[in-house]
Amino acid sequence: MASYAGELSPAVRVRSLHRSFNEAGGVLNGLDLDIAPGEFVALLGRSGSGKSTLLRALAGLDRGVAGTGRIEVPDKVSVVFQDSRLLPWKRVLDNVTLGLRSDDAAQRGTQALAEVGLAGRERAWPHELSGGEQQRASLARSLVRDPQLLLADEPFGALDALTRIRMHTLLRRLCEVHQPAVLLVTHDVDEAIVLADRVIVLDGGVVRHDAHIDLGTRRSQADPAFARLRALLLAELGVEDDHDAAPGRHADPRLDERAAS
Amino acid sequence: MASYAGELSPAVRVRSLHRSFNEAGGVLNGLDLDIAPGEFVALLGRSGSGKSTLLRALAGLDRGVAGTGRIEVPDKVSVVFQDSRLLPWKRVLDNVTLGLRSDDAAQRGTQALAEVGLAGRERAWPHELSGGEQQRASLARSLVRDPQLLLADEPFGALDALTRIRMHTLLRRLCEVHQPAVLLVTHDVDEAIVLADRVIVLDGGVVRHDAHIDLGTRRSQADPAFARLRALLLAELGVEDDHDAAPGRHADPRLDERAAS
Amino acid sequence: MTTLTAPTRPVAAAEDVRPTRRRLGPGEPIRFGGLIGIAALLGAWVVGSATGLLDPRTLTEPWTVVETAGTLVENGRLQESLLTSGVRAALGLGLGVAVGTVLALVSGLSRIGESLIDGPIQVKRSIPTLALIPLLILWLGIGEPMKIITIALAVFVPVYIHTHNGLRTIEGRYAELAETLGVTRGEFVRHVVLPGAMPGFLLGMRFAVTSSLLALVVVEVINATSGIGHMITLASNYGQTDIIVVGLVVYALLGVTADAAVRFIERKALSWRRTLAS
Amino acid sequence: MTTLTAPTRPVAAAEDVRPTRRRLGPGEPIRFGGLIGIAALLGAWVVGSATGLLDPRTLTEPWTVVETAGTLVENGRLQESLLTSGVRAALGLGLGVAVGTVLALVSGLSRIGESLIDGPIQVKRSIPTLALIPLLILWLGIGEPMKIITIALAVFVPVYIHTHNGLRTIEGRYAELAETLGVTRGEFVRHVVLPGAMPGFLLGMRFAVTSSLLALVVVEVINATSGIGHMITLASNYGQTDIIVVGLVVYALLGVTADAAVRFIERKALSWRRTLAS
Amino acid sequence: GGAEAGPKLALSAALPDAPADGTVLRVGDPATQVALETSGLIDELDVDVEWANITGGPKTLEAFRADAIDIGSVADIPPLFAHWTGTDVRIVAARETVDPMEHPTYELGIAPGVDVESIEDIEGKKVAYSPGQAQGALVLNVLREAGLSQDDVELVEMQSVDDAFSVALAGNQVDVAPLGQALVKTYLAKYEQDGASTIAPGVRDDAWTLYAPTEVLEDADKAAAVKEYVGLWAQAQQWISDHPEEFAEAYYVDHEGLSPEDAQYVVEALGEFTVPTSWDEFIARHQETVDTLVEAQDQEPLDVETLYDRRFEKAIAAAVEGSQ
Ligand SMILES: Nc1ncnc2c1ncn2[C@@H]1O[C@H](COP(=O)(O)OP(=O)(O)OP(=O)(O)O)[C@@H](O)[C@H]1O
Ligand SMILES: Nc1ncnc2c1ncn2[C@@H]1O[C@H](COP(=O)(O)OP(=O)(O)OP(=O)(O)O)[C@@H](O)[C@H]1O
Ligand SMILES: [Mg+2]
Ligand SMILES: [Mg+2]
Repeated sequence: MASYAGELSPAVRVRSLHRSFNEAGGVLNGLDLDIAPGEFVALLGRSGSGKSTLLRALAGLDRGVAGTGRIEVPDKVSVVFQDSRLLPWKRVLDNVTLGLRSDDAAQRGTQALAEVGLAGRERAWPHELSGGEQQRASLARSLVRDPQLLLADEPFGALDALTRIRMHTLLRRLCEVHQPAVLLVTHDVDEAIVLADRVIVLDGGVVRHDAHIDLGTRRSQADPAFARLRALLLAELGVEDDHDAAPGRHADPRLDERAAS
Repeated sequence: MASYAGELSPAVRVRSLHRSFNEAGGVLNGLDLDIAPGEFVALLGRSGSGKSTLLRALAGLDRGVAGTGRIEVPDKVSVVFQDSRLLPWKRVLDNVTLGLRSDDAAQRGTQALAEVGLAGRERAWPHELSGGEQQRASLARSLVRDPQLLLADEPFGALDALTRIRMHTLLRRLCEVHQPAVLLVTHDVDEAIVLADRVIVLDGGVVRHDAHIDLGTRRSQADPAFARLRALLLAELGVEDDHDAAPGRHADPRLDERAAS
Repeated sequence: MTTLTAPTRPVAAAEDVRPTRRRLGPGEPIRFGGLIGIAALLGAWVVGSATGLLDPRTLTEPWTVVETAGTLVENGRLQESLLTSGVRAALGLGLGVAVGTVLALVSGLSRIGESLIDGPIQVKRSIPTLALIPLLILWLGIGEPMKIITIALAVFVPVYIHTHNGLRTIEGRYAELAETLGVTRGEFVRHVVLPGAMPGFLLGMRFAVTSSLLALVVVEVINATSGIGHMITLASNYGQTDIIVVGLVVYALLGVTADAAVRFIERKALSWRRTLAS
Repeated sequence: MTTLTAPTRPVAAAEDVRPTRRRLGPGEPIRFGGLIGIAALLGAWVVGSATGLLDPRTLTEPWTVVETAGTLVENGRLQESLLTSGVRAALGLGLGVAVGTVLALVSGLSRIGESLIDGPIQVKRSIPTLALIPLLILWLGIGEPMKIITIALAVFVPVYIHTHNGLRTIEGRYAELAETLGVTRGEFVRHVVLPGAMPGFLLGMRFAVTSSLLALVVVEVINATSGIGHMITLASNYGQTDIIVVGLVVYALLGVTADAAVRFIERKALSWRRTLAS
Repeated sequence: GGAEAGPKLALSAALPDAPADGTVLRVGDPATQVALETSGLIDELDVDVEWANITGGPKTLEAFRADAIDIGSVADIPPLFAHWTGTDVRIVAARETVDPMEHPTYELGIAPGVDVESIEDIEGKKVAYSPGQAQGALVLNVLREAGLSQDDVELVEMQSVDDAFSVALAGNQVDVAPLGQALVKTYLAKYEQDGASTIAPGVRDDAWTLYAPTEVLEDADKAAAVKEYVGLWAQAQQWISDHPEEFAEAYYVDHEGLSPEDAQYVVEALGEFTVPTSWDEFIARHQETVDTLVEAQDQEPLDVETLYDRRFEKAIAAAVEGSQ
């Protein structure tokens, strides 16, 4: 599962991408990014750092947003939105198969739903699903269409540990079969390291850190390399102490205002 | 920060709570739960296990749902919803101060926003916030009103590591000052152990596991007791191996259908 | 299984104690609640007439209305009128709804379509239908086609406006989603636009059905020999208050029934919504 | 700061290459697009009249209309009519909107209110306004109050229905939220219900403004000596097509302007929405 | 309909005897239609007639303009307004009442509690006035007859749509309003107990005409058909006068939906009709109305003679004499 970056012409090529929502300041400030075909990139970044903005730009969904830059992406792009964005007027299966034009669409949709643990819920309305179930339905919708580029915005955020591991398994398996380029936003550093070929950290509107992961296929948290990478990435994200302290337990003063844009 | 359970009459008392959405089967099946005043309880459970259903029952928001049981809660209950549920037609500050009747409501709202890292965003529309920012705004809305019971449904799900730690700090500080009973849903076992006085695991519609945490105020992941508790809780959630393996990396067959309800 | 010996506690009278919270939404629908107001109206009419508060010369007494209706049924005029008007209204409604929906789609989905269609429709709806009749007579004569098209013209406006508005207020994120799913324009219309605009369309239908009935009064003034509108017009020519009131009662019945039917469809077709009402 | 020596590449003509994706929404609004269709309509009228396709006895030629309008302005009749009608329509509109909104709130927020109010309103709207006029004359006379109340009766129906519908289709989760925030009923109405029902209310207003204008034709038949509706009615009695058409043009102008005004307010007041249109 | 025009015919040329085959005459005259059908006279009609259920000034004029009918049946006012507003029409038949002062078409309704016993008493009263309608002209004629000017009364402008006038009277919104005989019965039945009354207008208001757009008369086939029709129309009016019961039953009860008593009342109130074989007096009286309107409403002066196509006077005379 080596990275293909540089070997082939990249699946995604982004050059000096600027995006801003108001005069005050840009969200993306000259970002460059290449993703090779079949490469799995995890995107870390603080809340409000512009991860979703980048994904929307790659998906071509930011027509109204001011900005410049050059973006090249494959034709077949699939997006898992941060909100699960199921059409409320369609039952779950119809949401998953929407726009699928193959004859066995329903069958594939049912199978995809079973894979994300929603067997038997095909005819449920979206509002009848729990938060995590909605997220999985939306994941199934993306996976069922074999994209060349998968843009996933925190697709596992609302999942418990076990379900999350299952979804990891599923995603890796599908990636092995169909080899899409993947850009996956996550807040879980462990998840990023476990899943990705490469982890990038977005900060200040550019890629501040870009780490290839060479831990082999069996990645254990016990592995010192894993722990080092983890500490490094957390440091990039501003967390020095890594959960060792329960910070609330010492009389910590007011938060600094850094997270405020 | 010892648990008050049993010392005072409980803030929350739930007896044989049943809830079901259809004839097929109940989501909650005779759940019993007491939460002492000022106690901080973390609620773990698989996706679709009924955590939100329980919170909605405690909040009195499930009028239409079939079920029986006895629920006693304090008067002032505040809810952080799984979706952040900001009113789209109100600016962020107005969302936070909605229903606050004190004279300095705007000031308190502004301060709460600053505390969650949204200083300067008071006049933004909800749709202009990133996912994590929305979640923090919704947290600010709950915290600003000093409830006797705080029901929080994955309030930190969309936050990065640093922001999450800050929010932990904030929440603990407010809890120390106002001493509300807290029931917090999370998928992050570490978070549960770090924050809570007590961790409960919901499974099969009842409280399957109920663990008081006696790790003192400084809780380190390095502490063997911490690691033991963590392994125990993960086992309760069905995760035996604890991230040691990247499960997708071995050719794992189809997921079992257990997660499908 | 067990024999009854003494009255015991009913099985599983499980307690159901929930936190009481001030309900802010409207709460559970009252079964047949809609009829209460109408019954009250009817009651006021009966009482008002019986006590003489309502001058029967202004508003005929209910019993006289029933009597007159009986006579009209006996001599067949009422049924005939209902049939004629019903066919006219239905044809006009069908035509108007079809045209209104198609125009709303064209104008809602393309800015060029909108800039061509929307203005003239706003002009049309600002102009009293009565004033258009001479033109319609000129172009379509005084026969049935003119009548049906006039009804359709009254009907298509609310259908157009509501469907267009419903369509335009579909949440933008669903269009985004559709774009990322690579659906065709046809699929977009079928799976996103039409269901998303359905609430608007159905609200439009509520106005459309009553418009089609109300338009009868206007069109059946011209070269009609039967129909509810004709019956009312004729009766008011001769000051036959009782027949007028029969006509109005029929109107009320038809209107309320049609509205209730559309709302029933609304409830069924929009069961996916979680609103204040549900 | 820098002195211009030779024409260089314009500063920062930074490239902006974005993935092209089939646009499924309607796209950017065309500036003054709404006028294109109206201009086309006007063009058709001019051409039709000039070529004789439109019989001037049925639809007066535009130039004659301009001439007639000129005469009417000169002798002051048009201004006077506009003023009289404007005041009437505005008063009726104000009254109707107030009543419609209050009724919609009462009926939308309480099932008891609904069961009492909703039925009678459905009955009212199924009945032709014309048929109510005799009753209104008997109860209110033939003076201004009758006219204004008749207009208000025409106006309040769309306001009621749309506001009620808008209110009932507010997402239930916002009511839930409000319940957990412990807001009072008044705050709930002010902060959740009114803004949430605003889209519906404003759609209702689009119908209300035209209804108030259209109602003029009905009320100004009775005991009026000036007003646009009176002018049209009188002219159609005399068969003065040119004056009728002037009246209709005025109607179209007023209607389209009022509608555009409401839509402008809509865009401003509902700027928080992210819809297909935005 | 009027698709294929027949040969052109000058308005002064003699009327052709018979229309070409296939000529269809579109007639808006339901009362005559009923009379012809009930009496069986319809069998004598050689031309094809397409009946339209259209009467009254505004509607017939609208239909003329839209070329939807060829001939309409109205009082004496609509042809004047047609002329004044630019639609070229000709009167092709005239009818009056045998005893017009005893059988006026309209009565003056007096509101409950208002003391008006003769037309002179309307001085200072509120009078419903609908300019442009026959009722409006009647009010002007009454004022003239009573020797009053418009300033001597309070004219309340309102349209006589449906029963608006009787409602306005009942609500004491106006003191005096002209009511057609069909409304008089119901008005008195309802409000006589409160002191409502009616008085005769004291002027003739019995003029009734058939009129047609000039183009129709310039079409030789249509003109011939009209000639045919007015002849039979005259007989139908005679039949109506001779068979009031049958006409009341057939028209007012079956066609218009009145109760038999009301129908009887209306027919009796309207009295017997006669179709004059000479129009001189009819035209003279019409001219008087015209002059009143010209003065009161600022209309363009008109020699009403020019609106009459007197070729049909002879045709009618021939038909009436022939049938007797
Ligand atoms: N439509 C908008 N108008 C104005 N500002 C916006 C808009 N969308 C996003 N922003 C701002 O741009 C910044 C980046 O937003 P973005 O959604 O990309 O963050 P993110 O990295 O995805 O954060 P999160 O992890 O919280 O989802 C945020 O500060 C946000 O407030
Ligand atoms: N309105 C509803 N109608 C039918 N089924 C429902 C409804 N709401 C929830 N459910 C079902 O009840 C079960 C419990 O839902 P709940 O939302 O409580 O799960 P949860 O524990 O909060 O899960 P998550 O962690 O994914 O949010 C789920 O299987 C869900 O599909
Ligand atoms: Mg985001
Ligand atoms: Mg949940």
